[in-house]
Amino acid sequence: MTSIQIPSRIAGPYPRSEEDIAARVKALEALMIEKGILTTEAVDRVSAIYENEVGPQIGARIVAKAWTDPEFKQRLLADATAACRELGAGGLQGEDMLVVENTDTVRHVVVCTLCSCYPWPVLGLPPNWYKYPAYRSRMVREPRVVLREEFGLDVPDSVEIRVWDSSSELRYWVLPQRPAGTDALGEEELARLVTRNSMIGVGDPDRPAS
Amino acid sequence: MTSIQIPSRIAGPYPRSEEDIAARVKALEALMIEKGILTTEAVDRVSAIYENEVGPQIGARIVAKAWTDPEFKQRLLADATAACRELGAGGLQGEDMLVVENTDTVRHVVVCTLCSCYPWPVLGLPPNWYKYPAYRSRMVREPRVVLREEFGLDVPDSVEIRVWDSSSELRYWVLPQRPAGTDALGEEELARLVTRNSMIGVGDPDRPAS
Amino acid sequence: MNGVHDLGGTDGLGPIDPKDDEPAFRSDWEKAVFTMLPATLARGFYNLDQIRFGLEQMPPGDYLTSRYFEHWLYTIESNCIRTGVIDPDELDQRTRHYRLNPDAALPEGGDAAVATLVETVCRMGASARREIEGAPRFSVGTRVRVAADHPYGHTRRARYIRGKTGVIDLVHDAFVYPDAAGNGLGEDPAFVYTVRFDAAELWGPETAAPNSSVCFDVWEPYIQAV
Amino acid sequence: MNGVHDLGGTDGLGPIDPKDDEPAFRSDWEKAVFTMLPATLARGFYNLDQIRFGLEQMPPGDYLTSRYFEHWLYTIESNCIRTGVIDPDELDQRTRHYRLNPDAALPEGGDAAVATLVETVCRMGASARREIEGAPRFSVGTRVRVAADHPYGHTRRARYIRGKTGVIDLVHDAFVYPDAAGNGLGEDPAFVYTVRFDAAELWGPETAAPNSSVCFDVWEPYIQAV
Repeated sequence: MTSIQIPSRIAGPYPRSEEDIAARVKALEALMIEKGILTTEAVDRVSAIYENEVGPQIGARIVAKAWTDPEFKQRLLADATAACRELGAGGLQGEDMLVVENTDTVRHVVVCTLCSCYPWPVLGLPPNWYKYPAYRSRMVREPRVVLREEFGLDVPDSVEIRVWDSSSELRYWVLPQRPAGTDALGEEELARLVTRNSMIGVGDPDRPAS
Repeated sequence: MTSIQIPSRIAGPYPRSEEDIAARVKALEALMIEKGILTTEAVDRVSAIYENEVGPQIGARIVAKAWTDPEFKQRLLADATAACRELGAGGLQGEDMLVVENTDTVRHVVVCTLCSCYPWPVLGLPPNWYKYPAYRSRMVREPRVVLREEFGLDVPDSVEIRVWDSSSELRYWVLPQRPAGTDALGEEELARLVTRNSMIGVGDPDRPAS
Repeated sequence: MNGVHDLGGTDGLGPIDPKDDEPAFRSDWEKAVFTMLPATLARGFYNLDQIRFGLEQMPPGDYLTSRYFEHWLYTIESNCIRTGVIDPDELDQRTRHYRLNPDAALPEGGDAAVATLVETVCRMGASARREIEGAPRFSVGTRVRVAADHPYGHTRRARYIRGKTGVIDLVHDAFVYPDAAGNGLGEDPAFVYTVRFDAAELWGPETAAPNSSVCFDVWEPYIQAV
Repeated sequence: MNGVHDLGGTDGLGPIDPKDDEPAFRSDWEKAVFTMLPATLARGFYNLDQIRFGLEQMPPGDYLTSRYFEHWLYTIESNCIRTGVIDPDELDQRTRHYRLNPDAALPEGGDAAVATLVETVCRMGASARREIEGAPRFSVGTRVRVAADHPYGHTRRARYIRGKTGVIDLVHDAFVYPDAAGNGLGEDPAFVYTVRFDAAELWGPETAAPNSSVCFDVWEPYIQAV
């Protein structure tokens, strides 16, 4: 009485407990170290980059600059990769970026239905919900329901929703609209209003404290 | 535009261990008994039908009759449900049956990609492989590969393969070709050559012992 | 709904590994679950299409990895709860009881008529064939295309035939329409046709098996003449 | 391949339940797995499209229920075994060792250049953009239909856009073609286009969200003008 056997190319059953996985990874790591492919220093340095350095605060800074510098905004929309490089942002999974601009009539939202492509250099590593099946399956099929019920964003039918499925190596992200009542704020204060979700397209920037 | 909510009708995680499942089923059974929907006698009698009485030997008898009685064969191909009733075969999941006949130029094979529909009254309950994802997914997409690699049946490209996906309440099953060298055999001997797989279409009848 | 249950043409599910001589049931619980289906159908708590829709709503990871009668348990349980036949709290409570006392007896007795009714359902069945007014709109040989849209509810329009063109091979009587009955909208019977699709139409000429086709049964509302 | 990874428009996957403030990594093993990707890509054992194809070949039930970095582990491991970088028996043996001795140390030392190389890959990336001869065949505004066939290998043609018609919104440079690179057939770069599909074209007018569309990037061989 076996349940459905699904084959894997990997010898033995696929490990699932935390301890099994940790042992498997450690074994793989050890073999890669012995073969000169990996070092523990590499693991420390790479993970530190995405833990401490690269994250949505980088995208937020770029958005804030675009809100305050019309010429930069023009460059950002024309060639996001080059404009981001001006501010020192770029790298793996952001080699070719495109920024799409929300307006009064169009809202953009980004998904990757086939895997979990995401512009790491400006948004950091994606949150789990972005990577898991529910978001990937539903966002292209029922964007208004997802935005309303899952993200609390009620987009009126008069506003077009354009969903960007990141199926190629182009990495899309969203330039949200500048919130009202922020005329007096400088770039740094504006950047603090820009949320990760607003650059994925599933949220709005925060409003300024009144 | 409503999303389909997976019913979290079932409290807690879905039970998976044999003991958990058995307890769940026993609880459901107990409640149904108390409500007058079920009795243990009903369970015994129904399971006995499909354990001891209804099975592929019924279909085999019908096939053997069709091989030996041209008029019956004609009736079977014209209205399988009525012809099976002549031999006392019929019931749940065989209310409306159709028999498709293998010839030198066409081979038929039956699958149900959407669930596991199967002509119970003539073939019994389906084997596990018929119900599990691999057969259901592959038979419509790569019938020749499946027949050759999984069932050892090498169908030449000159013979058409027609796959019947049981998507409606019509229950299809296959009248295989009578094996060569069986002219001397009577109906009962012939019936012993007819395998379940040959009536699903994934096998040939056995050959007579020489 | 576009569920993982809709397996036609999905890749990656592995070998089939057919076995002979499997028992009809592998445990007592499978017998009980099996019998619950005719028993509850006989009482009209729900219909067979609702049972299928219940199967389709099983969490996809479970659907692909659990055994057949676990699927049945899932849909019988969720349908019984949905229709108020079973109280979920009572079920949980009773489950805990039997989990702690696996050998505790089932309630005794019950009406002898129940076994007779359930046995009769198995032996007689209940056809979904219905008499309707009017004649089938299409005839054998007509080329038809299957609607390509994606309903949320229960449907028997598999994804792999949506938008595809085939030829009507058989014209049947009218049958209960699953897109109505499975969604609690009455029987709304419609004529059924067997449409034959060339493998190349379904999968493209490069990967299609040579000289092969798929016969798929559709209800009249699924198709348009082309 | 038609895998369950191809999730666009699949129903039944449940709520999204977005959380804020998740850590980049939840455990040390996630950090190690994450670093293995740039480390092995830098060495050219396989390419990113082969990594994706490896993800797609994860057993479907596991794919739908395991965590993101388990997917990475699966594809890195299977690609390393496929390309002979790692010996599967050695890996099993070493796994048993660390399972029994979870605190046993990793091998020490190694070339300091490794960390620098891997860090450089992360900071610089490696574009899949390529210079090719010739000009794009299609231009902005052209109506195109996506090929409807079902290849067995790696492809970025999601099932929900196959056979569907849309309008080219953006014309990009040429990029490595995943249907070649992911299947070990070289880079074969081709022009990429963003095609915009009306929601009603994708899902049918009854269930499509009003006033909405999906922008999907296709490589030139995926499309034909209509």
